[in-house]
Amino acid sequence: MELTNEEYSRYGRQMQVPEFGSLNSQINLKNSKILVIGCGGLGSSALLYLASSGIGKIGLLDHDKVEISNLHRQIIHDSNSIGLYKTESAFKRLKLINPNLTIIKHSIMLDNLNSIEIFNNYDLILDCTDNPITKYLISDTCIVTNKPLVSASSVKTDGQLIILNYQNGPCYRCIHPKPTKPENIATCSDDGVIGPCVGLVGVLMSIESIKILTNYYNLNNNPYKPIMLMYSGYNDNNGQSIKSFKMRGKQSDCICNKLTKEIIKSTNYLQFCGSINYNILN
Amino acid sequence: MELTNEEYSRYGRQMQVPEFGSLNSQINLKNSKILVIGCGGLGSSALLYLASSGIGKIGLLDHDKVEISNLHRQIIHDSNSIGLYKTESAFKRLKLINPNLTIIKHSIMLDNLNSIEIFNNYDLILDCTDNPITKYLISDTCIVTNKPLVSASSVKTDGQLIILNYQNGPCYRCIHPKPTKPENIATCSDDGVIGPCVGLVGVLMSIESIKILTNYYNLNNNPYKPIMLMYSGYNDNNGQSIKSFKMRGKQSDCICNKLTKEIIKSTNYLQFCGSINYNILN
Amino acid sequence: MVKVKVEFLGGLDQTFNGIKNLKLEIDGEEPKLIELINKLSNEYISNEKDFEMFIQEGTIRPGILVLINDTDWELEDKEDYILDDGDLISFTSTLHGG
Amino acid sequence: MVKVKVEFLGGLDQTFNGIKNLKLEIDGEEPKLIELINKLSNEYISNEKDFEMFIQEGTIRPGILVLINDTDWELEDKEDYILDDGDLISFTSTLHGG
Ligand SMILES: [Zn+2]
Ligand SMILES: [Zn+2]
Repeated sequence: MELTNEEYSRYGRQMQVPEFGSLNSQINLKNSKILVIGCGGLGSSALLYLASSGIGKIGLLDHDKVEISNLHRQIIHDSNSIGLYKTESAFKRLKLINPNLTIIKHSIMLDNLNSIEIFNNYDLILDCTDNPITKYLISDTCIVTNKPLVSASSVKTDGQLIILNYQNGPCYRCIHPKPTKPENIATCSDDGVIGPCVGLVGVLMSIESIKILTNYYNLNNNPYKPIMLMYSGYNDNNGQSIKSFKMRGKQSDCICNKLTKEIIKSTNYLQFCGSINYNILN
Repeated sequence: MELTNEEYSRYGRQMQVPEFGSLNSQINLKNSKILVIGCGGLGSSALLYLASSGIGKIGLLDHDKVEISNLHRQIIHDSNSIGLYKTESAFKRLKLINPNLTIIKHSIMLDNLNSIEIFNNYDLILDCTDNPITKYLISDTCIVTNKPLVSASSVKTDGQLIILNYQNGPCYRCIHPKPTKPENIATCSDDGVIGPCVGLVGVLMSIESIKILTNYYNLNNNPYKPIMLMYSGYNDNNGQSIKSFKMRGKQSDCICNKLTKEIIKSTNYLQFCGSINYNILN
Repeated sequence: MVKVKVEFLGGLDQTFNGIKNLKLEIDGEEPKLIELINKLSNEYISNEKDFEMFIQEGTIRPGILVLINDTDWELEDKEDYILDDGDLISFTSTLHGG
Repeated sequence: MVKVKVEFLGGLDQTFNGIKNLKLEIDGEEPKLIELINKLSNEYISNEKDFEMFIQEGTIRPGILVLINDTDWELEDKEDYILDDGDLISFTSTLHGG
């Protein structure tokens, strides 16, 4: 595969950056197919930058429609998007941002019966969802379909990011063998969130995704090691911070070592995580 | 001033965050007038989040037009923007994002003869420009018009942010009494930049701007102290980082202590910074 | 006696009266991390219902990650880690918003 | 002899053959920061034209900020700061892109 002249002009400035990896990396992006689950606060900024960067194909998965209370943080949508499916609204914006991009809309709720078939069409998954039920399902599905996963969350002024199921690293269950009880969970709807704080975490996701797709982390000179990025947006008078925590690797006693498609299809994820009925993929 | 019902719905999620400061802070944003100088890589993400957050009035200053090589990082623009003034393109997007917002376009080059009059109309200035000539001029003008300044830069994978002329803190000259020689400067056009890396620094700017406008930094319980945020996007296998450096305060021997409008108007900033002719505000 | 620093991240400061950073002294020659955890839950949680946000079934509740000098405690000895002067022990809630 | 850590930020690693982090030993009882700077410019810059990117008119060139344990050296004694074991000395270029 080669680049067109238009693509050379469009992506020239990033191909100049030594860490990016020049033409080869740009072609890798063009050949890449990524699935972004959740077109909300994290998904908005992640999608805008990933679409601009020259990724070939992006799948958008969200079953929700745009509401006015989303707009302070979900900058891919606008006032005309209210009432539209988030996938439809994001599709329109991304097509204008980059006409070279192929976009697939999945305007459905992800569940344990449809997840495997969907994931099979992509190379990398971004978990931009806001509840543990979906986070366990996404991680499990990445295990059986063998896809790396960039997973993040953000509430109030803080955020977290971790790369999962990558270069023999941990899965979500390796890190969180037991789910948090529903009553111990803070969410954006209950606890609020500062728009650019969740947006910043989405940008972090886009950068880690670009690194994975361009083989920045590679066994030869920069092997991936499991880390969690912890972002704090309101650090009193110290501004903002991102810390990097060294995390456990894949756990030998984790369910991920023996997961199968059949197990996923017969698991009741709602029951596993507890009984409060979340508004999934908000 | 009060909020409309539409505004309560739109901004409710951020008003819930304790650090934000509830209704009072939202009204402070509504009453605020900010000037964003440079509608490029930093300006794009800063503007999208500031417009969404409910700021009352935003001035856009840029004399450049959108080129295709901008689009990998300047996500406020899109393929239909090519050839338009960046101010015009940003205006269209921001109006759709938030119809409550008043936007003023300054499609001109900032210089030492027009800067004071423009700055007088705003409460806070964001320096999203890419060259030292403009950075000195903006800082000087903030001194004589008494405006706080959020100043940032980004090249390749890294970025820096500093709040200047705020609560008796330093100005740009206090930190950089001597300009960097033109031949020692790296720029986005020469050295390239990863789109989401410069975008992340723009998001940092929007968050620090919201903190200033909502009085998060205040003498009573969280006084501002001079810091510089240093962002690194490609930290080998440690992911990404933001560090906070403790910086010098206002310097007693700095020109800012005796700066006047007349001095600004008679200063040759181009000569002061050296002779290479930059493409200002790119 | 050993002096350590403690930080609460990801909103967990709310369980500890809004305290984000703490310097603590733990008695004994080679105190273990469990002693710090006990001290925190006994002396720094004022609201009884907040206790469940930190401790469940006799250990740190699911969803809280513990880091010893920026390293996951699973890579150290977890509760049995022997505290050293100057150690930074971080507790962070797992976030779920998106 | 004092052992210090050095980091180059903001692209300044390019002046030092791509080295971002360095551990160095400086001889003497109470060596000053200027001795570290001299050692860096004499021993770690291989390209003569890179020298100007670090030193100009006998001191750190305009546009480079020096930080001692994350604090601006203007708040310490600048070149005369006395190095201590474990100090982190950061040098960062000022960036200008937007
Ligand atoms: Zn696992
Ligand atoms: Zn000054």
